[in-house]
Formats: sequence, structure tokens, C-alpha cells
Amino acid sequence: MRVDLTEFHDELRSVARGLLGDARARADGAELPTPIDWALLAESGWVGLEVPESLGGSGGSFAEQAVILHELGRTVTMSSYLGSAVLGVGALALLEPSPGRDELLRRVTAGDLRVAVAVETGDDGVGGDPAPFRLDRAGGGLRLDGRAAFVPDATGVELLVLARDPESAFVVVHVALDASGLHIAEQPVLDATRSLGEVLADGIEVSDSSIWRFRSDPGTSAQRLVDRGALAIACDSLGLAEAMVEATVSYTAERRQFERPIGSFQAVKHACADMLVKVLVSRELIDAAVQAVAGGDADASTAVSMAKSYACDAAVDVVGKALQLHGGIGYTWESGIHAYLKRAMLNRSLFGAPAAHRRRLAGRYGAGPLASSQA
Amino acid sequence: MRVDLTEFHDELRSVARGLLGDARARADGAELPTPIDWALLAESGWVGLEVPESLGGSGGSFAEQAVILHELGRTVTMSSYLGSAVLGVGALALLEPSPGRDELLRRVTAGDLRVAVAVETGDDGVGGDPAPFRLDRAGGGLRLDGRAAFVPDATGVELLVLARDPESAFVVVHVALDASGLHIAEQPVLDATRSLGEVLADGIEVSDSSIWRFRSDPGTSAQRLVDRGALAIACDSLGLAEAMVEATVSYTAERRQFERPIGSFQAVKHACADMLVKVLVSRELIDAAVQAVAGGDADASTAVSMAKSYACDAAVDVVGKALQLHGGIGYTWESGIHAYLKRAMLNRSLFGAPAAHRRRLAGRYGAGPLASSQA
Amino acid sequence: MATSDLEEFRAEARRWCQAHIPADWRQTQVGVSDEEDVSFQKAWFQELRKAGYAVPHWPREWGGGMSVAEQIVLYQELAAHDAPRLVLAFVSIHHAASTLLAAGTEEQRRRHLPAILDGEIWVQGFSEPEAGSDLASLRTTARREGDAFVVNGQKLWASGAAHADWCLLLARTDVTAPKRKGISYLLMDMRSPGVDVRPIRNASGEWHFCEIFLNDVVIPASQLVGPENEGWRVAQETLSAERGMTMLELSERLGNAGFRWLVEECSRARPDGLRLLDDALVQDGLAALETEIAGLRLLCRGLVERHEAGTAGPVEASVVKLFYSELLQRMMDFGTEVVGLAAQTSLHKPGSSGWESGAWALDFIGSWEWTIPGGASEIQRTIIAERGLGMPREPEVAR
Amino acid sequence: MATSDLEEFRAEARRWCQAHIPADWRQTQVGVSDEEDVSFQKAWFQELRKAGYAVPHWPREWGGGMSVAEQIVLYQELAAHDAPRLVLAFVSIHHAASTLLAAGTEEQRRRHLPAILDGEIWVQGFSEPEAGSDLASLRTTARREGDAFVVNGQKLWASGAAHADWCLLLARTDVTAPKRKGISYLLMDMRSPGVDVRPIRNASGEWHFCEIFLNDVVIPASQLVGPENEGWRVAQETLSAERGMTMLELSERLGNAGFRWLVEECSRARPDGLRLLDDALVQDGLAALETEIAGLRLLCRGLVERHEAGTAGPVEASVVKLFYSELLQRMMDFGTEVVGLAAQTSLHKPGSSGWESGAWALDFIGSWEWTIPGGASEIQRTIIAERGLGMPREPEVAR
Repeated sequence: MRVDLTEFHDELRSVARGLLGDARARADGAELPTPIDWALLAESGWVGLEVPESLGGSGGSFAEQAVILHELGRTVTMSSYLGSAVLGVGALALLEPSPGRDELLRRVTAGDLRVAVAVETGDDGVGGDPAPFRLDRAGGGLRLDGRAAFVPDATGVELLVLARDPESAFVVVHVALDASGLHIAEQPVLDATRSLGEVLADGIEVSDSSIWRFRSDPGTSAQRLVDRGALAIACDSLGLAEAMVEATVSYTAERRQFERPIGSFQAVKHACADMLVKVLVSRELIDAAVQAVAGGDADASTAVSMAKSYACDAAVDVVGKALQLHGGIGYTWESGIHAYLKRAMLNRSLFGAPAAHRRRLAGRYGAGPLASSQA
Repeated sequence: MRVDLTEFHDELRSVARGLLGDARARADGAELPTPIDWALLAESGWVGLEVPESLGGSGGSFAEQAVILHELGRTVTMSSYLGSAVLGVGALALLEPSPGRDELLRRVTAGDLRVAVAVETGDDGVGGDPAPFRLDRAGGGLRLDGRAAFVPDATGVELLVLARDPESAFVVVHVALDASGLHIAEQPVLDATRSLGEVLADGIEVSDSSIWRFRSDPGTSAQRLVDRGALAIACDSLGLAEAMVEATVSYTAERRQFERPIGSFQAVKHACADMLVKVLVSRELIDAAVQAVAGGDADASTAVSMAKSYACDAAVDVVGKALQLHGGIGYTWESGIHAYLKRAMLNRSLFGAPAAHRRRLAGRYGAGPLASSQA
Repeated sequence: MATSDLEEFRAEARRWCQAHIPADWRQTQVGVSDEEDVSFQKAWFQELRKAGYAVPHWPREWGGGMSVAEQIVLYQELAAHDAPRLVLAFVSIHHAASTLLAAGTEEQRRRHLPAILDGEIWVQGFSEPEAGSDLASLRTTARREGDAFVVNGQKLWASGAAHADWCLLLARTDVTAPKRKGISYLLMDMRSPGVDVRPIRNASGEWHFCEIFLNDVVIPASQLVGPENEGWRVAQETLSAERGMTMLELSERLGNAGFRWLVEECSRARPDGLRLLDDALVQDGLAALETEIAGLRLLCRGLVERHEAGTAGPVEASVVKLFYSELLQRMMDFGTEVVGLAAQTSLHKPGSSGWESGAWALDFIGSWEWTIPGGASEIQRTIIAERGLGMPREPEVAR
Repeated sequence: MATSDLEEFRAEARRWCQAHIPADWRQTQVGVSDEEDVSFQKAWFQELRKAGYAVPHWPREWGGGMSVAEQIVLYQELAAHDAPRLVLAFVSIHHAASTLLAAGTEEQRRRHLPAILDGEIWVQGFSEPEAGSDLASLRTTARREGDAFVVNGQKLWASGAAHADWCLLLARTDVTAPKRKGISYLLMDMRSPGVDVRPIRNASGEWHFCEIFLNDVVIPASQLVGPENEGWRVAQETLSAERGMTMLELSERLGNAGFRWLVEECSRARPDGLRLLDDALVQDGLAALETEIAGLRLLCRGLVERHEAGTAGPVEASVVKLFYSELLQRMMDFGTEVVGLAAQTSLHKPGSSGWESGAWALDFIGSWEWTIPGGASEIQRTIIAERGLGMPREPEVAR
């Protein structure tokens, strides 16, 4: 039986909602989305939620990050939380302690710097190979090669890459930003609230001290890292969808056509009911996956694939329906719904399309009786 | 440009609707569906619609059969029209004239006897091998082996089978009902308005005179035969769906709940509008496929696969929604909607599931630019 | 209850299931007569009763007393081991019992609760031909005459009425009141003179639904439940009270036997050596269904736990009913479609099965038994929107 | 027209397309400035005009005169060869022209039809902020003052108003009449004092929609179309008149360039050597879309032919609009999903494209421009049910 953190999460959520709502209100009217002040997030303790207390964090689990991610989605906040906290802190926490790793973790937690992790964020990362880079012996040392596209928050920060060493084991490599052969470029996408980049390593010379190993089984750890990304995106999509249900209910109660609030029409009501059902089912699947990831369950990947595929599909549908029910107003830039739709679309594709996650689920069917998930 | 037969078709439809409606009314209340009197169909000239005038038919095309099939679907009439007219007459008409073939065609047209054709009615018949039987040389003569399941109207009638001869060319074999090695068994299915059977040939000795060859290219002819079956089923499903839209509109106008006719609720209206749209799209696709098959167009299979996959899928949805909107009454045996649902379900699977037809369509995508269907 | 105790209980329930569930019951129950079906159901009920598994949700004093956590485990294990369902006793142990416990007199409870354990069968007499989803517009009347009510009218969709000893009856005791007022809740002995039961055949060809014709049926006033004219409120409260755990049972069944069969069906080698499971489309469909079922099971579990904690929202039960019924329908449709012609040859489903029996086409038809009654899906959506989301009600109709 | 003549015309149109459609226009029109876009559109219009292809649907005396059969062929060929779309002149050659032809005076026609051929641009001023899908509840007023109307109010969603010379304006001339009465149809010079146009940005980031503020704008009474207070009827008739052929054009485009790109996109080898087309799920989705597009094209063709024959049903145009718009949305959603992350990197679509441009994610967003305006999908379904199926209307709301 797990410790009941409901109250703590409620409090965290309420603080986050207030803070992000204020930030959102200040940013409203800006032509382009403005990233939220990173120092604010760090000071609030949100970056170090999973960092041991000894390194300045609060020693929590992914469950607390999930609360923050949900709120970032609700407000389509632009931040490097995905890159630095979910993947960066997440990767560092999975590694064996070492002076370099500890120092980096401490500084990220304190908000002094940010970090990105170049992993496979496409369909190949789902059950395929999550490491876009490889280390090969060359001369006396090691050289790093590979390319990762669509790396969250990759520009202007410290860089870690997930690689396979010459023995094909997964390791994390800390790459110096001035390394010869490293190319990092912003990759613009339709969703202006996310920053993605391309990382290219073309024969970078790597020293032993910058190759960091996982504490537990490297394969499992590498998969966990990518699963964290997928689940983080699902939490974000749930937040987006939830906000859109609320906005639609509220808009259709006010907006009158044909001498009545449009929310009193059955077609509108039934559409909102369907949106709500999708949000509620998403929430259950995500809560279960968050528990599984936070608890390090062996079948966490299954729960993640269910949550990611369902919630990210559902969010596109829900936001699309919200746009439809807002009518012409919803189609204006000013209403801001476009930002939700674009983020929901990107979320659907990032860290594995729904079909890729369902393929991973289906891979279990051939192999004997299915484990019945009881929990 | 094709001859405009609209008026002739309208008249045929109107006669068929009257006749089948009367027959349906007489059969109402019977515990089990009663097959419609075969003599009546033959006398009405419906069996010989495609038979040359010289053999007692009216020298028309599949377009006239399509009118009858649509009406048989509307009234969920039990008949052996699919086996005897669509496939039987259809197969005979594709064959080289010969005394045996001519005599059989004349007698089927006159209503003296019925005929079934054992072809592949499952997914394998769609772009795969439509012939479930093969002829092999054995001793001095030929022997027939094979098995066909779900053969329409196979019991108690003359039997033709589609086979490959020793050179692998498609032929039609007229099998004597008392032949040693022939086993025909009724295959009960949930839809009690259809009679399907299993035909097993276990080393039947076959004489040269009972092996009949196609007039045109055997491969094309064999495919046409199976395509006729698929399209006939689509016409039937369109009839079913159309009748269910009408029944639902009429029921929901009468039935009152919450102090108003339930048809005045938006949820009911919008569902009916969606049902109508599906019926209208089905109709267009079927009309186009009927023209292509009747005209012997080279790409008729493409039109058939579109019509079959869309209309048979749509019919299950439409009938299911009709059942839902009829509420509890719709779920009673007495309302008769169950007969529509069961027939729509069987139709969806018979002569190729929607996915099998879509697979055939997709087979064209790899092979260079798509022909744009104009005309 | 500590986790270790719960795990011990799970092991115990599992051992019981392994020892007591007849391995071949699905085979033996295909095409059985009505009498055989009833006797199998009654015997299975007594088997469960002996283990203390028949009415786990009742208060301890009446023969139950299992915690919610234990009940969840029990239904998970019964589903995992594909136990026969309690179809015949369903209304007796759920609606009848919860009504008596919540609103009945001590005398009514003493008269009926032990009898239910001994096999007394109940039927629900709520629906009427003209009412449909507008349940409150019922027309059956109960006229007060001295110490009794005299009932006239007609009930419909009374599932299992042909085998019932008693009926939960809603009838109008004040015909002048607005439609949700003036209804009373009565317990009616099905052997009373003037009660005429006629089975009606449903779309699957089965006869479990009945019409009940009521012609001057006399019901003693002592068989009134709750105050006169307050029957609607009583019915609403007891209807929703039980939904959580029965939905949990159904969702566990769908997720265990139901989905397992579908995967097994798709894993079987066809004559050509291929399996449906080798088709990427089938794989994708299965994974989508498994995901939705997982969501359903979590929803049900949450509903039960929040109901127990008193924190369940006003429409959680509607959400579960809507999602379950449409998922069931979609899944059976999928099974029917992928299994294809072979699915059309199963003409009977085993008695005592749940809503998924492996006869995909019949189960598809049966799924409308979920999307239509008990407030059709259309009504559930309106309830979710109005009570759950607070959306504006339909404006009053001008007269 | 005999089939052979039609085939000759097809060959001619095909040759013209091959000779005149710039092969690289999609590349050159990505990210162009507003001015470049307008000048490309105007030049392309004149190119078509020279061939007699700009206004084929107009009467011969005004510069058109093509038979319906020929128009169908023309739009098929333009679509097959992926011609730029006439976006800027759309309202001019369709709504404005058909309104003038159906309800305008001879003088109005002579003033405007030749001008349109020379490049006069029109905008539709029907929608208003408060009206939405309830178009008839418009509030802009036109007060009669001697030989003129004085107009005040605000229009919204006026596509291309920033470049328009003239406006088709609906305004209320009798504020006391019921909402569909008392509206008049006026031709407004966009250079009139008191007309203020402000572009608004849409969800795709484009600026083609405008607000038009009208402040004591004086419109001579000679610019009234049809009788005073009968503007609603005039608008309804001319709106539906043109829909068939423009829908046919759009459906041909969706079926040609649109679907072809999708197949090409799916046929491209990825870095790992695999193609999307090798995935059975993608194949199935493509075949389903191709089938629906085929249905749409046939529906459009039927609508045009039946419209010509005077036998079109009352809701055929609504069916086509509903089906097209939701199919477009589904198809763009599919494209966005299967193309995946790469689809998120197309930040601009080429000017002069149709609703499908190959920038899947942007086109998905753009598809709401079809499901929302001109009677949202919800309204179309109600129209189809009430006028097409004769279902009972919503009861009057009590006040």
C-alpha cells in the first residue's frame, strides 16, 4: 500500500495553479509565447522535486512532477521543464553518484543552469532503441557519433546524451558544449510553446570522466528515461484537455444563439459529456502510470503506453471539439485555443505516436497469458 | 455516355417494392422467416434479368439486378436470389455457350430449377484465389477436390463450382448432385434470412462435358464473378440501411418522451442526419460500382471494393443506431430490427470484410500514380 | 486492512475459485432449458453462499460484512477464474436488499433478507411501455383502500419475472401530483391474484424480459417502502447506491475473460497458418481495447472507493455506465468483425455467462441491453453535462 | 453534348493546364508577402480569363457559357494538374456574380460583371460578432434617408476584406420585424467614408479574416439588390445556387492533389528504409479515405447534375458541406498523425493553395474554417434532419 500523498499533491497543485495562472495572465497579449522565468520554477522547488535532499531537492518521486506537468499543460506554459526537470533531473537521478553528476544535479536543482538530454523522442524510442548515439573506440580514446532530432529544450543548456558504449550498454555522456564535432540547432515547430532542437555528434572525442553509468540495469534505466518523457507528455495533454473542457463549458453557458445559451443545446451538451469522459479515462490511466513509474514497477512501460496513447489521442479530439464549440471565436488567434491544439498535436507525436505505443502493447499478446493488472 | 435507364429502373423498383412488401406482410408473425415463393420471382422476370432474350431472359445487365437486390435488402426477404440469380445466372452468362450451359440457363430463368455456385466467399476471394476447387488428372479422367464454406443457397439445387483446371485456368464445373465424393451441408448462421452451405468435393470424377469454360479471360471472369457477389451484398446492405433510416424517422416522430416527440431532440436528429449521410454516400459508391460492373469496366474491382467496404460497414452502424433510437421496442424480437442487424452483420463479413476490400484498394498505392476515376 | 491481510484473502479466494468453479460449465450450459438454467443458478448461489461470497456487500448481521477492499479482490478473482455470473439472484441481492436496508422496515428486512439467502428471487417492476427512458412518467396506479393498495397497470422489461417470487414495484399513488411526486414504492408478491406475467422475446432470441399485467392486485399497506408518495426518491437513492460494485464486477469480467478470449481467438492459427494476431490492424484494435478496459477498471475502482469514502461525484456512476456500455458494444462489434463468418455460426451463448460469452455476434446484439435501458446513453450524456458539468438545462417547452 | 466532344474538350483543357500552370508555383508561393500573393492571384485570374476558364459558369453574354458537363471536366483537369486556386476572386465570381445575375438590376450587372472580369474584388459582409451560426440575428442597421441608406454596425469573418473593392452587405432595414424579415441586401463600395477594415489573426496565424466597422456609411438606394426587407431571401437563394460547382471543385482537389500527396508522403522511404505505406494500419486508413473521397466526388457530381436538372433535394448542399468538411478534417488529422513529428515542422503553407496544401498540421487547423462557418456542422445536421428527413422541429422555447 502506498503512502497517501493526496493532500500534499493538492497543495502543490493549488500553488502551481496560482503561480502559473498569474504568469499566463502577464504573458497574455504577447505576440509570441514567453518562457516562464526559470528561476521562479527553481525557487518554487519544482525542478528538484525528485532530487535527494542531500543535493538540495525534496526527495520526492515522479508523482510530484506529474502534478506540475499537468498544470503546465493546463496553461500551455512555455518552459524547459520537460528538458531540464523531467529528462535532465530524471536522467541524473538514475545515474551512479559521482562528483560530476552530483555537482550538475545540485546546480540544476538550484536553478543555476539547465540541462537537456538527447534521447530518441520518435516512435523508435518506444520499445526500439532509445539511444541515438554510440561510443566507439578510436585510437586510444572513445568517440561519440549520432544524431537526435526533436530534443526537448536542447539549446543554450548543458548537454547529456544517451548512448551505447562499445559493449552496447547504455550510458549517459556529458558533452562539453564547445566540443569539436557537436552541432546543436533549434528545430522550429508549429507549437511555439515548445523548444526542440537537433543534436548532431560527429566524432566527438570523449573522456572517461564524462561517461556516466546507470545505477541499475542499463537497458531498464534507458527505457525508464524515455518512458518518463512519454508520461510527462501525457500529463501535459491531460492538463490541456481538462482546461479546454472547462473553457468550453463556461463559454457555451455565456454565448447565446437562437435565443438560448448554446450550452443548453443537446448537441453541445453531449459533446461536452464525451469530452469529460475522455478526460476522466485519461486521468485514471495517467494516475496509474504515474504510480507505476514513481514506484519503479516492472510493468511500468505498459501503463505508460496505455496512458500516452489514450490521453494524447483524446487531447487532440477534446481540444478540436472545444475549438468547434467555441465557433468562430475559437478560430481566432486571440482566443488562444490554437495554442492548445498545436501543443496537443505535437504531444501526440512526441515520444511515440499512439500507434507506436499500441504496437508495444500488442507485442505482449503473442507471449503467453496476459498479466492481469490488479494493483 | 450510357443509355439512361432511370425510368425503367424506377418502374422495376416500384413493382418490386409492392410485391415484396405484400409478401413481407403475409410472412409477418411467422416464427421463422419464410422464403419468398421462387416461382413468383421467376414469373416476375427477375431471375432472367441478365439472361439473353434468346434464352427466355430480358437481356439486361447487373444494373437491373441491383434494383431487385436493393429491394430484397429493404424487406430482409429470404430468397435464393443471391445464389441462383446473382451468382448462378451470373456465372452461366460468363461462360461459353454450350448445350448443357444453355439448357441450364433457360431452365433457371424459367424458374424450373435453381442453381448455386461454390466460390470463395471469405476474405481470400478478394484479390486472392476465388476458386476453392481444383481439377487434377487421375487415371484417364479428371477428379475434383476442394471445400467451400458459406456458399449462398447451396442446398437442394443444381451445383456449379469454380475450379482451377490442371493448367491452373479457372473453369466452372457442373457437378451432379449424386456424384460420389460430394457432400453438401447446410451451415446455420445467426441471420435466419440467409441460407448458406458447405460444399465438399472429395475426389469427384468429372467428365469433360461438365467442365465449362469462360468466354473471356478466365482470371478476369472469375474475379468478376466474386465481385458480383460482393456488390450484390452491398446493394442488399444499402437497402437494409435505407429502410432503417425511414423506420427510425417515422418511429421517433410518433414516440413521445419528456412531453415531446423524441425525434425533436437534437441528439436523435443529429444521429438520423449522420445515418442519412452514410446511406447517401453508400448509394453513390454503389451506383458507380453497379455501372462499372454492368459495363464490364476494367477497374470495376476497385469500385466494388469501395462500395462493399463502405456500404457494409455503414449498414451495421446505421442499423445499430436505428436499434438504439427505437429504445426498448427496437430490442424486442417483434420489432424485427434484429433481423436487419443480423443480416447487416453477415453482409459485412460475406464476400470479404471491409478490411479485406480496403487491403485490395491499398494494393494499388505502391504501383505508380493512381488513376483518377473521372467519368 | 493491511496489505498482507488482503493478499492472504486473495490467495484464499483464488484457492476457492480453483476448487469450486466447474471447469466445463461454459460447455455444459450452452443450449440448456430454462429449468436447468434456473437450477444451475440456484445451486451456484448456494455454493457461493457457503463460502460467504454470495452477498459480501451486505451488513455482517445479515450474512455479509466484507470490506470494500476485500470485495474488490473477490470480484477480481471470480472474474480472473471465469466464474458463472449470478444472473437470477442479481436483483434480489442488489436492488432488493439495498432498498430494504436503506428504506425498509425492520420487519420487511427480517421477512426477506434471510429468504433471499435461501433463494427468494426478485424482479424489478419499474419500466412501463409508455415511459421508456422517461421513467418518472409511469402510469401504473396504486389506489389506497383501507389497509391495502389496489394496483392496476402494466410493467415492461421486467427481466426474469417468470421466475420471480417478489417484485419491487413503483406505482402512482397520487395521480394529480407532478410526475416525480406521487409515486410509491411497494413490495409485491408475484403470486398475488391479478398478476399476469408474459415473457417477450428479445433481439437475441431470448425470453428473459417479461411484461407484467397488473389487474386489481391487492398489496397490504405494510408492504410500502418508505413514505407514501416518496417512492421516486427511494428508487433513485437505492439505484445509484449499488451501481459501483456491480460495475466493478462487470469491468473485471470484461478485462479478464472477455479480453483474454478475444486475444485467444485472435491467436488461433487459421487453416492458412496465419493468425489474426499477425495483422497489424488487429493488433492495434486489441491494444486500443485493452487500454480502454484498463481505464474502465480504474474508473470503477475509483468509483467504489470514493463511494465508500463519501466523496463520489454526482455523475460518476453515469460516466461508468456510459463508458462501459459503449465500450462493450465496440468490443463485441470488433470481435464480430475480425472473427468474421465464423462468428456468425455461434447460435447460442452459454447460460450464466456475463455480457461477453465468446459468441461475438450474439454478444454484440446483447450489448444494446446496456446502451438502451437504465437511462439510454443519450440520457446519460445529458445527465453528465447538466449535473456533472453544470451546463444549462433544456429550456422549458412552451405549451 | 456528345461524349466525343466532351473528350475533345478534356484534351484541350489538359493541354492548356500542361502549358500554363507553373510547375514550381507551390515552391515560389511559400511565405510570400501579402502584396505578392494578391498580384499572383490577379495574374492567375487573367491567365484563366484569357482561356475562357475564369468564369465558365457565367452566362455566355457576360463572358461564360460553358455547359455543366464541360465545367465538371474543367475542374477535374485543373485539379488533376494542381492549378493554383482562385482564392481572392472567389466571392466576386461566385456569390457576387450569382447575386447580381439572379436579383440585380441590369444596371448593377453592367456596372460590376465586366469589372469583376477586370479584377474587381468583392467581400461578403454577412456575419456579425453576436450572430454566429444564427446568421439572421444580425444587428447592423441601414436607415433609409432620402435616396440612400445610412449604415451602422459591425461585420466579422469578412475574408479578404483588406483587398476588397466592394462588399455584399446584409443589414437590417426594419428593426421591428421578425428576425428573418426586415433585412436588406446592399452593394457597398469599400472606399465609402465610414468603412474601417481591421484584419484579425486566425488559428493558423493568417490574417485573411477581417472585421469591418461601419460608421454612418452612406449607400445610394440604387445599390439595393432585390426588394427592401427581402434581403434574407435573396441571400439564401444565391448562397445555395453556387454551392454545387464550388464543392465539386473542392472535392476534385481533395481527390487529386490532396490524396495523391498523402500517398506520395506515405511512399517516401524513411531513414530506416521503411515506408509508411508498408504499415497495414496506414494502408487501411488510406483506403478508407480514398473511398470516402470517391463518395464525396460522386455526391458533388450528382448535386451539380441534379441542380442543373432542377431535381436537387432541399438538403443536398448541406449533406455535401457536412461530409466534405468533416472528411477534410479527418484526412488532415490522419496526415498529421502518420507524418508525425515531421508534420510539425511545416510552418507555412503556400499561398494560392486549396484547403489541402501538404502542410498537414496547418491544414488540420485550417479544416475548422470549414466545420465552423457557413452554418456549423451542428446546424447542418439539424437542417438535414428537419428539412431533409422531415423530423419534428425543436419545440418553441417558453419565455
